[in-house]
Amino acid sequence: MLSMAEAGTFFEQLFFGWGSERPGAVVSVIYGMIVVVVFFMPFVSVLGMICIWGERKVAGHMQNRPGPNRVGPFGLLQSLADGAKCVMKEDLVPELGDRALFRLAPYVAFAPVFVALVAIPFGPELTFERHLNSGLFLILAMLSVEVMGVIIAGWSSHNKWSTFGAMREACQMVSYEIPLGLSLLVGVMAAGTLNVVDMGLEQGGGLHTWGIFRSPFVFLAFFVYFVASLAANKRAPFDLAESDSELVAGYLTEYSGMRWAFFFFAEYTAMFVVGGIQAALFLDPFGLIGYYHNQLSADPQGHWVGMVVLNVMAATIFIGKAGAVILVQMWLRWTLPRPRIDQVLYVCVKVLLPMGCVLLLGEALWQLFVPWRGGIPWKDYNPLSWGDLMKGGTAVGLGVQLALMMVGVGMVVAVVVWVGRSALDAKSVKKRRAEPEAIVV
Amino acid sequence: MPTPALLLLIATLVPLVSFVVLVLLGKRMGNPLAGWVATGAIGTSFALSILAAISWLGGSPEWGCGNMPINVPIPWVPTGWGIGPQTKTGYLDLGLYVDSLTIVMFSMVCLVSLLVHVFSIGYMGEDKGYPRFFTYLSLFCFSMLGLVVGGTLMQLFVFWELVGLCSYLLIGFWHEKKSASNAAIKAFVVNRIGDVGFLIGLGVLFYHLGNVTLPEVWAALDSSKLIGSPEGIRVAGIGMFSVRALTVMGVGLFCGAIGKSAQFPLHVWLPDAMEGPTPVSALIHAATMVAAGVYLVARIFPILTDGAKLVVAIIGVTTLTMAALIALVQSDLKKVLAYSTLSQLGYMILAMGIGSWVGGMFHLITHAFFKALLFLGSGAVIYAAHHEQDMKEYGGLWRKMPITAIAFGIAVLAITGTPYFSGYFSKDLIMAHAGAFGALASEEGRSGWYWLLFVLPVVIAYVTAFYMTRCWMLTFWGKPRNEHVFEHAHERGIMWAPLAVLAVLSVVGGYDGLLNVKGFLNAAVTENTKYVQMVHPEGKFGGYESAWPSDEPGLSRSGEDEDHGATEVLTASQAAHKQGWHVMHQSVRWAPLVGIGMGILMYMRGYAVANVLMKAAPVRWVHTWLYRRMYFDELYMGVFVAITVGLARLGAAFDQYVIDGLVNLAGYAVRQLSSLAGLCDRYVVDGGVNGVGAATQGLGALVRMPQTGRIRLYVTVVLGIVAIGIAAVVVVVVATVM
Amino acid sequence: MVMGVMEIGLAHYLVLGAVLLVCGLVTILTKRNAIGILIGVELVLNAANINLVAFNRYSHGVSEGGGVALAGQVFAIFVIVLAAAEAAVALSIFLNFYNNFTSVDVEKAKELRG
Amino acid sequence: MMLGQAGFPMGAVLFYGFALGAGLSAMGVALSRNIVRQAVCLLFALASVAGLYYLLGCEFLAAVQLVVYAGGTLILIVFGVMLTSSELSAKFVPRRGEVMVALGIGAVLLMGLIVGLCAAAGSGAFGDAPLALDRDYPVDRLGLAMLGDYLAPFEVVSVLLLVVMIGAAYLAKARRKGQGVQG
Repeated sequence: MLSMAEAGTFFEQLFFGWGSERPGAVVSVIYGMIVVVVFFMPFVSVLGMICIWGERKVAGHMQNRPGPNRVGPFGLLQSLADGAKCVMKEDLVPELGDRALFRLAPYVAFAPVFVALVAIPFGPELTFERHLNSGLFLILAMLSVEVMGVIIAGWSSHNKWSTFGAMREACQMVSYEIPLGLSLLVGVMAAGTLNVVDMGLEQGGGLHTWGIFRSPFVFLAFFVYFVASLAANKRAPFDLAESDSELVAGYLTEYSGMRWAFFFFAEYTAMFVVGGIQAALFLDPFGLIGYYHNQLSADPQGHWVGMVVLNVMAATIFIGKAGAVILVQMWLRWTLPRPRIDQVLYVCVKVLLPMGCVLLLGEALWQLFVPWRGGIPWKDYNPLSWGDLMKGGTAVGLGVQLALMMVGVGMVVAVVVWVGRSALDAKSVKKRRAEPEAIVV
Repeated sequence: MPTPALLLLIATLVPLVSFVVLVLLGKRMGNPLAGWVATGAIGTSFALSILAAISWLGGSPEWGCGNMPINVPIPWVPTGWGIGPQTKTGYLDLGLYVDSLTIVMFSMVCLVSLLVHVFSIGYMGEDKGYPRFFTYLSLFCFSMLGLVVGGTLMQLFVFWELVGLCSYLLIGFWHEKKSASNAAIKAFVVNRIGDVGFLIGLGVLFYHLGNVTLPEVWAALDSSKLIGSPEGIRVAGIGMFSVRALTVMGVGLFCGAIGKSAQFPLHVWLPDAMEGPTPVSALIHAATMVAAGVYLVARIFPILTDGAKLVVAIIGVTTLTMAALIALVQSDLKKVLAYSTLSQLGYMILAMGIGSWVGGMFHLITHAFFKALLFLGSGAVIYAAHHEQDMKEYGGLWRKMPITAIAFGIAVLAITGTPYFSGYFSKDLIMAHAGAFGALASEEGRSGWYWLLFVLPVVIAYVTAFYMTRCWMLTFWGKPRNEHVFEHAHERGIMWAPLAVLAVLSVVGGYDGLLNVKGFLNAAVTENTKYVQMVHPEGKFGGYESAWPSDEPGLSRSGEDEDHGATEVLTASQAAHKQGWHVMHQSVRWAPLVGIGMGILMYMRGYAVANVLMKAAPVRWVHTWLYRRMYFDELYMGVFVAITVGLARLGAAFDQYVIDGLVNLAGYAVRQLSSLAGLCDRYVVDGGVNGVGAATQGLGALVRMPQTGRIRLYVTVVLGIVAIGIAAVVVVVVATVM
Repeated sequence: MVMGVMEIGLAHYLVLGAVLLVCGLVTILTKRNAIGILIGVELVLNAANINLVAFNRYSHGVSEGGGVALAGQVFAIFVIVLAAAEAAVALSIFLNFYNNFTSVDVEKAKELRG
Repeated sequence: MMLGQAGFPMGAVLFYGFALGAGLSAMGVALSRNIVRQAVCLLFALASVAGLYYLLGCEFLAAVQLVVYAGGTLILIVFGVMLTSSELSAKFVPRRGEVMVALGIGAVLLMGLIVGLCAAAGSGAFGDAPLALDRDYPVDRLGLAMLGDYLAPFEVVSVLLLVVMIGAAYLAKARRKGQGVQG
């Protein structure tokens, strides 16, 4: 009954059931539109709103102020209010600029990112195209097209700040594509597939089977990718295209209203997309869901309700992990100062690029010589049995996985402890300010 | 790789590491440190070799004799060609081969090297080439150890050449001395002559067999298969291997041993090699490298034909006789020792030739100990005597250097075969087997001359005792003949400590119960036989069958064997064996006593008695003949060198008159021809070229007109033509279709 | 031949390729801006690529290993890569040209006139 | 791909959509006088062609087209435009005669090609095989082909890329030297 491999996407099945007859064309088109309208549009809007709210909240807390807190509970509806304001704002178009291109630019910037969502794996079935065998690469392609919108925007504004911003963006984007792609290749090489869903399903099994812990090279590639993705997304500290202290607002200078908002939707969606890639490739997007999913798929008695539940759970885990990455991106934005453009390019060409090359080579050799141990402890193998552990000569691979896992967990714990301590500290400082101790002379 | 082989491999590589380190940093390390680095390296090797021996002895006991040999061939040069009858594997291999013999040799080399290193730290202390010396020593240790663990003849050859190189470098260590650099060159060249023979033998072997791994070679060319098949050996998959080819091959390989072990025709380099520093003489030219020739013969023993063995034996007996006689009269301390070394090597080679495999190798080991001791002792003396080597300047040194004198004396006792010293066991074994060989020849009705192979060694045993005693007496006994030397003489701890160790070894080296060298060697025979039998079960392996048993008949330790012997009827060879031991006991028993006694009597008062004897003319003549080393150098100089130089002069003359004349003639002819061609060029060719140039210019002016330099015009024209062409084609096609 | 309007066959792709080719050629012929010409060249290359891929996909070729033949796609990738290389070199040449003539008008580049 | 299997020729609709996009964009490239608009038109043409690749089942190629062409080459071109136009909106107007000749050549070529194609299609030279649809796109086989059958061209291309990189860097450096303080 649940022959998922034969059937189409989850959405199709959701609409048309699991029967063998295929829907007609008109229905198909309508269905596609409905999926986009019902699922992706709201998703993107909500995502953008939550991200904007989150960013402002993060910024506020990092600067020791509350952030948005008036509109709605915790200021949650602040984004909605902002949106309303944007819609109502006058839509200005510069007189001397290329008016047609000026109008076109936000859509050019937004559309590719939106298309990239097609391949994002929300769940084992919960993705628009399950069988996209070069899905990861397609996402990358879409992200690389996005920059064209920024360039058009900058040029058509007929404004020197905008043009500078666009040039910087072009420069930065073209350069950072390379380490981005290289570091992704390292992860892909470890996963052995470009299919985003497959690579997610393969990672399930425990903390040590996460993609990032597969080998030291993937572990480093994770960070290379993170830095490169920040730059490719023109996120701080690499936000030179819109650096407000130098270029007013860069390519955004002449924009206002809804067009301006579109750029922001594009940016936050792109953040989600790169975060999603990171989660899918490195951070085990589905947790243990993959294991149960495989069991349910193989079980002839399995019920589709179980599949729906699993997919929803997977989506929750995935969005949570991508959200964590986004949170780190925000955190960095409000922490690090902005480098000069030559420093940015130096980091790309002389640091990240060689690192990427070395990691690629290292991972290739690692793949050749060190067997990988996947699977779930106590299910696929008994971790307490030495013979079982050593089966297939995986001791080295497993040992490295575990060691890297400890390093990773240690880092996260350290950060959490550090942040927690600072938070407590801040509270005590606040308290001290509120009730100053008596000065004893 | 099994543990012993791995340990030995590491032990081999340690000196190489030390060599590299010393090459790079030796000069910076300076005087004491460089030596200690090299010593540490060889000490590590020694420790590893002991570990290897322990792990070897602790191996599986099911073979009775200890272990299975470890054979680790390493494919090196693929030579899968089609020439030759057939190639078996098509690889020229390197590799390791570890059996009991390897273990013993390896430990011995490591131990002697270690002691020589320690000694050298003292001996070379004031030399400015100190780091370089230890660099070479490390390289030598690596090479020698590599040779000992070598599992294929190819590896043996490679390291063979390496030790030759080290020998060259170390003989010429004081290259600013003309005699030293001459000696180095001489050693190198003479060795090359032998090595050519080795290479020829190796070539014959590889050509026929396509394999150089020791067990494979043994199995394929097992000499026992020759018995009853006079035309040769049939090797599976290869065809007939004729007796002549086998003998040529065996003698060729033996030529290498002749060169390296300085046997009779090529012995001239070894005495000259004494120009090198004395520790080098002890290590290379007494204990290890020169013994490598014997080692090689031991390794190829199973494939030597009777003819080849006879050659070996004759070379050996010639050398031992000749060298001992020359040693009688030399006055340079190191020269005496060098000729004594030659003589002892002759014993070993003779042993190999007459089938005393165990005896030869046994003597190699014991000889290494006492000869290293003798050389180190002489080194101590020379060091004490301001690098004075002539015994005429010594005398009475025992008062100044008692430890050295005692150690040297022990070594003398050992080499003379005094009972219960190490040389006694090994030398007697060889001579017993020589007697057995003679007896066997008599029984088989062959010529009585075979007995010479027994008689000469026995006589030389007496001579040996005499000249070694002479050496000791002249050096240590009597009155000091040079007060200056005597005053200066002293001893140093770092130099007599190795002597002491070696002295102990010289005493105990021969006992079965202590080092059990003989046991190891017997085990080597058994286990190699069993190993080849296991790898090639198709035929019975009898490569070592022509070797005599090492134990005296009737003295067998196991009572069961004795019972068997009692009831059994003796075969011809058993009877010969028994007789050999018998005649040996009869003849050699008094050699140490007689020789030493005569030596003491004669040299009690220094040169006094000798000088009296020299007054008789025949004695003087013989003395001069022997003192000039039987005029071998002059002979070689007069024959080979003169021929070479003459040929070279002839070539030069031919070059000067014939070749140069032709060249000059050709030059003249070319000049005349070219002046003719010049005329032709000026009028015919130039005219044509100028005409073409003018024509080209005119054409160019015409062609440059449409070339506007505008790229778009070009593209337009090209595309226009294409468009017109396509339009034409379409029109034609449509027209024909319609 | 069964090739209706609604059934896409090889010829459709080839016609599209022809259209792109001609557009590229016209671009090359009419533009005086060197970069414009470069853009035209890219169009021409794309037209070629469409043909390569379409032939590859419609020819149902089977490679030696038994899988689907990939020659067309592989060479399309090569074309794309070479186009990138060509663009890089061309642009650096244009920059030099611009440096010498302060313009990228190809009409000014006629120093090679014979 | 999914939709191509439906009863209704969804593939055809998409094909016409993409083809129309590509064709119109190409015409825009040919007819536009503004170099930046040309570049934008080229972007749409490239994206449409990528869509066509996707329709043809070559999703990897589509991604390559977008990454390398749209994301790399095109940005390089725009970069060149911005570096070389002393006045951003400068236009080099071609002569009317040239335009006419070009359009004439283009029309003849187009007609010739289309007539030839129609003739070839009419004679069944292309066969009537439908599109071969693989569900699982063979990225792995593509990679193996690149490093297997086509290793030699692959290596040659990589060497060429290296040469181009060095050459472009050299040329760009020469420019800076010539320009001196002016830039």
